[in-house]
Amino acid sequence: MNDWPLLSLTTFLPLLGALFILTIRGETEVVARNARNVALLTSIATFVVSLFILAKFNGASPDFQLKETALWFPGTTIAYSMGVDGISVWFVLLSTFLCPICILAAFGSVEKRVKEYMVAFMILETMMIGMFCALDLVLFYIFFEAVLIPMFIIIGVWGGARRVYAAFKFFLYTLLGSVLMLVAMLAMYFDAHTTDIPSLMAHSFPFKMQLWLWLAFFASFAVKVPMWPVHTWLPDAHVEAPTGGSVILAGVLLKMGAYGFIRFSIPMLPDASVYFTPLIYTLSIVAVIYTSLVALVQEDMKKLIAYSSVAHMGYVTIGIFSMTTQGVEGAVFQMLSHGIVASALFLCVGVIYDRMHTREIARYGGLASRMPIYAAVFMLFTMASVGLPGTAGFVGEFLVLMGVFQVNTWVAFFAATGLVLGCTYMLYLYRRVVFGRLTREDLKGILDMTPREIAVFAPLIVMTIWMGVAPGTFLEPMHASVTKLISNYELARAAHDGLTLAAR
Amino acid sequence: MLEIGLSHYLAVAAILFTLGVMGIFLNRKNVIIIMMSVELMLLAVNINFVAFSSYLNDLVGQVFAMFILTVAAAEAAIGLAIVVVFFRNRGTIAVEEISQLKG
Amino acid sequence: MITAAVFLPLLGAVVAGLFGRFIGDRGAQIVTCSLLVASAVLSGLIFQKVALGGEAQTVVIAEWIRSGTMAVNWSLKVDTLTAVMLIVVTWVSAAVHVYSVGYMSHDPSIWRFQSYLSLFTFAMLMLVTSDNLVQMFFGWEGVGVASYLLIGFWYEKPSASAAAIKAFVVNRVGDFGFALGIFGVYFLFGSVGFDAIFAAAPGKAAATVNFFGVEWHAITICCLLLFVGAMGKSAQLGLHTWLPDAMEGPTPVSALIHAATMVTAGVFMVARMSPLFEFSDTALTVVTVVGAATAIFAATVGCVQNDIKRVIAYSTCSQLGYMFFAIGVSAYQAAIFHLMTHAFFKALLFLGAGSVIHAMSDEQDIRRMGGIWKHVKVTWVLMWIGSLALAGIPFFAGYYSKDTILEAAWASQTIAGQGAYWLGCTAAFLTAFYSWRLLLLTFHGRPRADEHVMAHVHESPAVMLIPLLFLATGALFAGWAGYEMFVGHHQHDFWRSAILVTEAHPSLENAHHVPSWVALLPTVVAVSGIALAYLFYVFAPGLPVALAGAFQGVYQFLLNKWYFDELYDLLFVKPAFKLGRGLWLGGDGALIDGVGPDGVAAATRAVAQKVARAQSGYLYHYAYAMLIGVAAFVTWYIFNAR
Amino acid sequence: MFTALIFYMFAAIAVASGVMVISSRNPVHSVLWLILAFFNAAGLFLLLGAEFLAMVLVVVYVGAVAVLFLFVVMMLDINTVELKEGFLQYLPTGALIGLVLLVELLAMFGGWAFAPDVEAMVKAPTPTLDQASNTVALGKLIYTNYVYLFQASGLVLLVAMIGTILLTHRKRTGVRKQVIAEQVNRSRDSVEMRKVQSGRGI
Amino acid sequence: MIKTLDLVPVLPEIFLAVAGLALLMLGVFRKEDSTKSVSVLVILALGAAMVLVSSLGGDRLVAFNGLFVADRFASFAKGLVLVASAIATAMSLPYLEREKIGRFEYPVLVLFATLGMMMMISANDFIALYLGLELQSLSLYVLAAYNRDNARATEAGLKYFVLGSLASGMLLYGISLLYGFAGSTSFETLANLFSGGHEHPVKPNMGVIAGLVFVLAGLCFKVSAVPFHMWAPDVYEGAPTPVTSFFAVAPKIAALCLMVRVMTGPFADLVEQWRQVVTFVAIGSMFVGAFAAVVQTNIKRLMAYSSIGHVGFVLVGIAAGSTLGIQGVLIYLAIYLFMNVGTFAVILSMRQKGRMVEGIDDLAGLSKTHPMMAFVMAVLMFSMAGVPPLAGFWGKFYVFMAAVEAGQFTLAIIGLLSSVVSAYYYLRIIKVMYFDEPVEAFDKPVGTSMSLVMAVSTIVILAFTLIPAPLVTSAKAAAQVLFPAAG
Repeated sequence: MNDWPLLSLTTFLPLLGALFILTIRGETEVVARNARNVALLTSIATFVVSLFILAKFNGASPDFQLKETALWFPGTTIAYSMGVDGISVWFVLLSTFLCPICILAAFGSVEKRVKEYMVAFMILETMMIGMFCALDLVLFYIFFEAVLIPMFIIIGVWGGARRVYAAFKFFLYTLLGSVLMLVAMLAMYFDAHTTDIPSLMAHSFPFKMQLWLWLAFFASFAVKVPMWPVHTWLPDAHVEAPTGGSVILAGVLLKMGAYGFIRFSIPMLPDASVYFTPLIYTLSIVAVIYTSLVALVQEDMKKLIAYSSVAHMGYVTIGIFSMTTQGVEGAVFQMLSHGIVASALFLCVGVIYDRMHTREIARYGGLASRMPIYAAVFMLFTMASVGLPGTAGFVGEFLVLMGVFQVNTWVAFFAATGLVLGCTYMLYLYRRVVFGRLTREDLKGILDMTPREIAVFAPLIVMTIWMGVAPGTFLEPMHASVTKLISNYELARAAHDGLTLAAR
Repeated sequence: MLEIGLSHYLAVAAILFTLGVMGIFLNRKNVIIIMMSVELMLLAVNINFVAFSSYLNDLVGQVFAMFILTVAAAEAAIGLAIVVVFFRNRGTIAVEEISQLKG
Repeated sequence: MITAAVFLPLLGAVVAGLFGRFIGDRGAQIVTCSLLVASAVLSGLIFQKVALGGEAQTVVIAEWIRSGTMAVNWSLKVDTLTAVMLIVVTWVSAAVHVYSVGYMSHDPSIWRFQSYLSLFTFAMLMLVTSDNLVQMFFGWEGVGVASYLLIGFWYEKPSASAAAIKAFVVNRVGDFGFALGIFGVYFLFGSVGFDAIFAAAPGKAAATVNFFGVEWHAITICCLLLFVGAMGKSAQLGLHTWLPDAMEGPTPVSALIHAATMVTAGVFMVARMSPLFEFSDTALTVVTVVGAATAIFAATVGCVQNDIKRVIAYSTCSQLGYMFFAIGVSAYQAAIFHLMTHAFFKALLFLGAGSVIHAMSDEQDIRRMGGIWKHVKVTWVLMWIGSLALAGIPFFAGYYSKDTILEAAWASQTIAGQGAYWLGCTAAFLTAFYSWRLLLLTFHGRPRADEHVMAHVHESPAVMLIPLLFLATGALFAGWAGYEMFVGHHQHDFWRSAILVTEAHPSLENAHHVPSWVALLPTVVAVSGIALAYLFYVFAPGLPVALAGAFQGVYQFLLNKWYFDELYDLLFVKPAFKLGRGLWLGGDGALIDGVGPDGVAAATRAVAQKVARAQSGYLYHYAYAMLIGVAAFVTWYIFNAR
Repeated sequence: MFTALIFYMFAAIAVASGVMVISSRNPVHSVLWLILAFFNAAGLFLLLGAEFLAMVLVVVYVGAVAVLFLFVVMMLDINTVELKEGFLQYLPTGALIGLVLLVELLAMFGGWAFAPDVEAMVKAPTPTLDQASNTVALGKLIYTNYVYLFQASGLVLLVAMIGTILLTHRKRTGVRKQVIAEQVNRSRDSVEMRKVQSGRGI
Repeated sequence: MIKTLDLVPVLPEIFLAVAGLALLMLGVFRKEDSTKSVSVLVILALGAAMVLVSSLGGDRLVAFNGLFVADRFASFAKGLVLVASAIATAMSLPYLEREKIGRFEYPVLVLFATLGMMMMISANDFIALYLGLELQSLSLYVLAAYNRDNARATEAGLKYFVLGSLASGMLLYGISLLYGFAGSTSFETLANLFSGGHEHPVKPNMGVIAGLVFVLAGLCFKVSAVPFHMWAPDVYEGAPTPVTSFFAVAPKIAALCLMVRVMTGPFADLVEQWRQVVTFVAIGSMFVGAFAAVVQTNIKRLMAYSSIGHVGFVLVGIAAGSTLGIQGVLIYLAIYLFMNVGTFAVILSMRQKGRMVEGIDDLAGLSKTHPMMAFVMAVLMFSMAGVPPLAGFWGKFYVFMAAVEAGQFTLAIIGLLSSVVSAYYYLRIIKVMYFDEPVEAFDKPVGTSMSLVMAVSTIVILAFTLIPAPLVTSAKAAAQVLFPAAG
């Protein structure tokens, strides 16, 4: 597999699966079964192929690797250009890892229009992977936006009661953010005369322009992350989406914004990033505290977890903009771990939602006695979510805080309050759902997890513990890239400072 | 004032043109009067063209005016045909009644 | 060997936890108990080799986190301090494991319980064997979780799960400080490994640093932050509220976690960080003050509690205060010594209380006990031993350690140390008083339980009594056996480099040369405390009631634990919920959504309707619009002609 | 002097008729005013030396288009309606805007300037009268340089024809049409003679 | 004076005119109803004209004494118009037959309208422009009122006619002013006048500017740009659906291309002047297109507002006034063409129990009853909303790229924000199709021509992102001929 276009293969394999599913005809039942199986197999195959990416990836090198380039739009520099570095490779893997799980999770919960669901999901997977691989500004934007289409459909068709509202909110909110980014990208193109991401990283933009560009990118990424106060689409989208949709939303889509910050804002607009760091810090801290408090009073399980996602992503943005090795690596790691843990939590909600068809916390209680395995699994992920050392959640959070403490102690202080608040709402949720006496009649017959569900959770459990105990596996390959990111950033900063000094 | 120049003709044309335009939106009674207003506008244009043609010593203006006349005639025919079919359908050509389609 | 000692409990936890339903309750008990006993034996060997043999060593297992210049390993560092802790943890834990076999015999999910216990032990061992702050944090949080799980073990009881959450959250508040402390240490020393920190500490003795916008003495701020963590875990005044509630857990849990091991983690941590604390007099003073305050506070509250376990819990709290002010006066050795003796006798007391509760059909209120000593003689005797040790009656374990602490406090010759001495003595008086109040009300006097319960009062089975006996041995002899090594003349050979005490803080040295009244006073007050208890509850039972009536305010104040819970509820819990609801409905709902998406959507709709209404269907409107357009453009150019 | 007088007469009448066209209450009157306006415009054309166009205006416009208007107005038999309030309601603003536009136009016509050396731009200079009459000159242009447009205008007229027929032509049942071929081909025996008694029908 | 060679560039037009006349005769003299055969022949004729257009090559050819010009730009635009007309004719036929209103004049009128459009596109003189425009417009007036027994159709025709005449009048008035200034109506002469082609560029006086404004107003009416757009919704709704589908594409493309030619030809050097108007009109169009559509319930009316919005986006490209801008315009138009015919193919298939329906709500649950049709519609709607990777995005991308290149950030941002608002109503259609429960299924079968159009347009929309080069390069080549100086 030496000169295979591995990245393209990974990206478009799911699309191929989608096309294949489209050709399935016959009885509804048969179609559903075949569609499920094809989707599962395709996504697993994609995951396997993506493992080859990892195998071929040289973690010691900070460069973009496995590059593929092809002419695309003649007359412009827009090219089909793919490649991964130590940061993006993990997001590719995260995407390919979560997709089979989501599909497997959908086996029991998606009953109607299975074929369409699987097609939408496969398309979604392609778009996500492509976005993380893209090395061209426009190509990135294409994938970045295209994700909206399948997600809109998934929320809208298979979602809950207020699915239409949620789908529209999700779509328009994020679209609004990203159109401004498009303008910024075009402006960058005319300033740098290239859309190649590595070249853009080497280009230095005038300071005034950086400020505007930064704000435009911020408009897009902040919505995606989501940062306070543009986070309100998230609870709605999460709550209404079907389980698989929530998982992907939390697991991958939220990472797109933060990934954007790492890929664009910081390396390309370093001076503006410095300029706006206080803004990011403030919003992130507000996010951590505000959304944690809001999560505390939620009555809907998914909403609670959704709000917790906002808080967790607050750490990510803080870490990224701390611009310390620990901060950035922690942020990336936090994204990965949040991808696993929040996904798992949504799946946990999905398990009981599939049984009881309600997400209202008050409708549950005392599940531990009927569903011990479920209780244990849920407990593990609750703990991971609150950042228990030894689980995935800890490493990222800890590194982020450590990183930011080096540059701003107050930020670290306020962000660390999330440690307390986070465990409060999560444990409060756990207590209300799992603990207590099982009194409700309709819960008395509830069954514990099926083997399929256990199979869904098993890889997540393994990953959660693996990431917590041996995070080196994941941190090691990103060292070089992060170091390069930071040193380039420092260089650009030094150049800028030199200029301003000279100007004086 | 007594020396008639280009501006005089242009002024007449401008007045007629304005009359035509105003005739279109001030009229509520009869759509045919609107069409007559259009004819007034075209007349104004023609005066413009002919006046320019004359003062420029260039025949193209007159050629243009002639084609305008031709087209205006064709337009009038079509317009009146449409008015007739409208009248057949609705039994009126009052401008205020031509408002089924809106929003 | 070290690795085995640490990881055997984990193995037990995993086996019992994952396969509990296959190997059954009995299987889980056998696995966990035997593995823990093995671990305990290994710990003994390690103690002998490391503490007595002087072979401190560090075993690196694997890399954990490496990011930039921060590198953290999974590693086991064993020096004397650790070895002592190993002994305490594994031995008490082994005892509790075995005890639980009997105590929990009627519980439906025994394997789960055993698994949790082993898990806790593992986390605790990771904590004490850590060679860096992060791994310590791992153990720190790990024991927190295990404690959470065990407190909430009877999850069907709302009070239990509430207590579990409370324990976890309050601990998290401490961890918040601990984490910041770690960051500060890293900021200061560029490392989180103990060896590196300790090596660099003297060089940074005078360094200052700007944290939170204030210029601090660097080491002080780090120490204070770390100490916040210790306060949380060790239930010091302010962050103590979780400990009494934690008694909702099964009694073996209280014995293991909330008396012998976990709560002492804070003490251990500060002792571990002695090379840092030694450079900050301010931090030490704070530790002293907090410790002393806790000691007296908890003792006062303990006097009026009626739940047998809560009394002991407050006693624990108070004893932890002793340990801290010992540390505050740089008598780390004494603190650890007390930690060890306390582990034995407090575990003994708890397990004994458990035995009583077991005997009384799960009754915990001492007002409904009494007169059962005849039925549970062994337990009664053992409780006496425990109480004697606790009260610091000479030749029992507590006597050695507690007296040393008080002497050291007096010998520190600081105001805080002196104050701590006097408070400590008062607390010792109260300790003796409430211990005997408990003993007398529980075992002596006239039975106050109903006959039905009384009929069932029985001695515990052997599987419960053997661990009790084992602990009682400790309570009897640990002080005597350890005195020389821990705080006596051999202490330097014993501790070696595990604990650093600078020349500036010779309190422990001086403790051996205090005036004799200083050394005697604790014993005297203890005895008088016992006497007062006899007076109140044997000779004049009406007196306490009268007193409580006379000083109703004070009584209520104490009974309600100084209103800490109410205060926190008012200050934090209720506002948090209120604020959360406000932010959700008002902030997210009305403000952000109302002005943002929903507002924009509504505005769009309104505009759309206006625009659509402009499309009136009337020809003249359309023509009008065109005319206006043209006129406007022409006018625009006339007035903007260039 | 005389030319000026003539100009003012034509211009005044044309403008006045224009006003009457849009303000007359009776559409038939409007058409008649329109015809008057055309006549006077033709007079202006003559003043400008565009005799062919003047003629066309009278013949084609007055003769054909205006009469067509008249036909339709009469055919549709529209009642004359009182001016509705809407007229007055819109009159002020409408008139104001119209006036603004007019003033702007007049202002720029006040000193109309040709482009510099505009003579060089002229493509078809008007021949002097001794070379060719206006009609001849126009004809020469239309059939040579502007034949493309000539053909195109033919197509426009064709489309107008198709359109008008398409829209208004109806095959009516019950309408007797003259079919000449039928009449011519009628055979003798198609006619039958009958004696009809007076006072009674067939 | 006329050489034979001169006719070569006009061959497609001559062919179409002759074919039109021939077909007219065919229709008249055939006894039975000849709608179908004439339609097919018209499509063939349009196809043949297409072949002729493409065989002309790309060189700039001038005919008829400079009145007519054929170049790459014209070929590109004509290609689009011919495709649009052919598809529109093909889509009309089943409708006309079903509704029993088929008359052979219909395809012939379409043909003549197309001819008019081609003349507009190739116009190199204002007189030629006017005649082409009128040939087109008169045909369209008739087509709008084609269903003469329908009150709404005739109302549509009447409105279109009256306002169209008004617009023509304005256009002519503007032309007369320009003529009065320059003494010529030729594009080249005017261009020379305003550029350095003369000794020194002429500074335009107010008369010229007023003329420019009036011409722009006339053209804006034809492309239905705000504030000259108000006829469009009424006409789109009232006219018979196939006519609407024709209106939405061919005349619009032709008029926009005409506008491009006028703005970059005679007025190339007045860009600073006309850009202000075009920018305003573009913003207005995008705004109205985005907002007014939000509350519509009739899908044809919605499409009218949608097309107003699209015109706004195209105008953004024109306002840039650069090669890139015009390239963007052409790419946009090509994509717009396929998006619209595809959508109208769906709209034309909206029949319940043999009756046409036009409500957006009638699409409810389409994804269940007609999954493929719903899919097509969804793709088209996402594309119209400008969501990548669908082709519609690229149209917007190019015009906004041009705007940014020209430094018009405000315009770009306003445009993109309005595209977000417009995304709302496109999504609403998808929502109705996918999220709502079906009320009543549409009749089957859909018909081969409709299916074909849907399939082709969907494939084009989907495939553009994969293979953009052919369209992009040819659009660039076409745009470049308008800027000879830029090379």
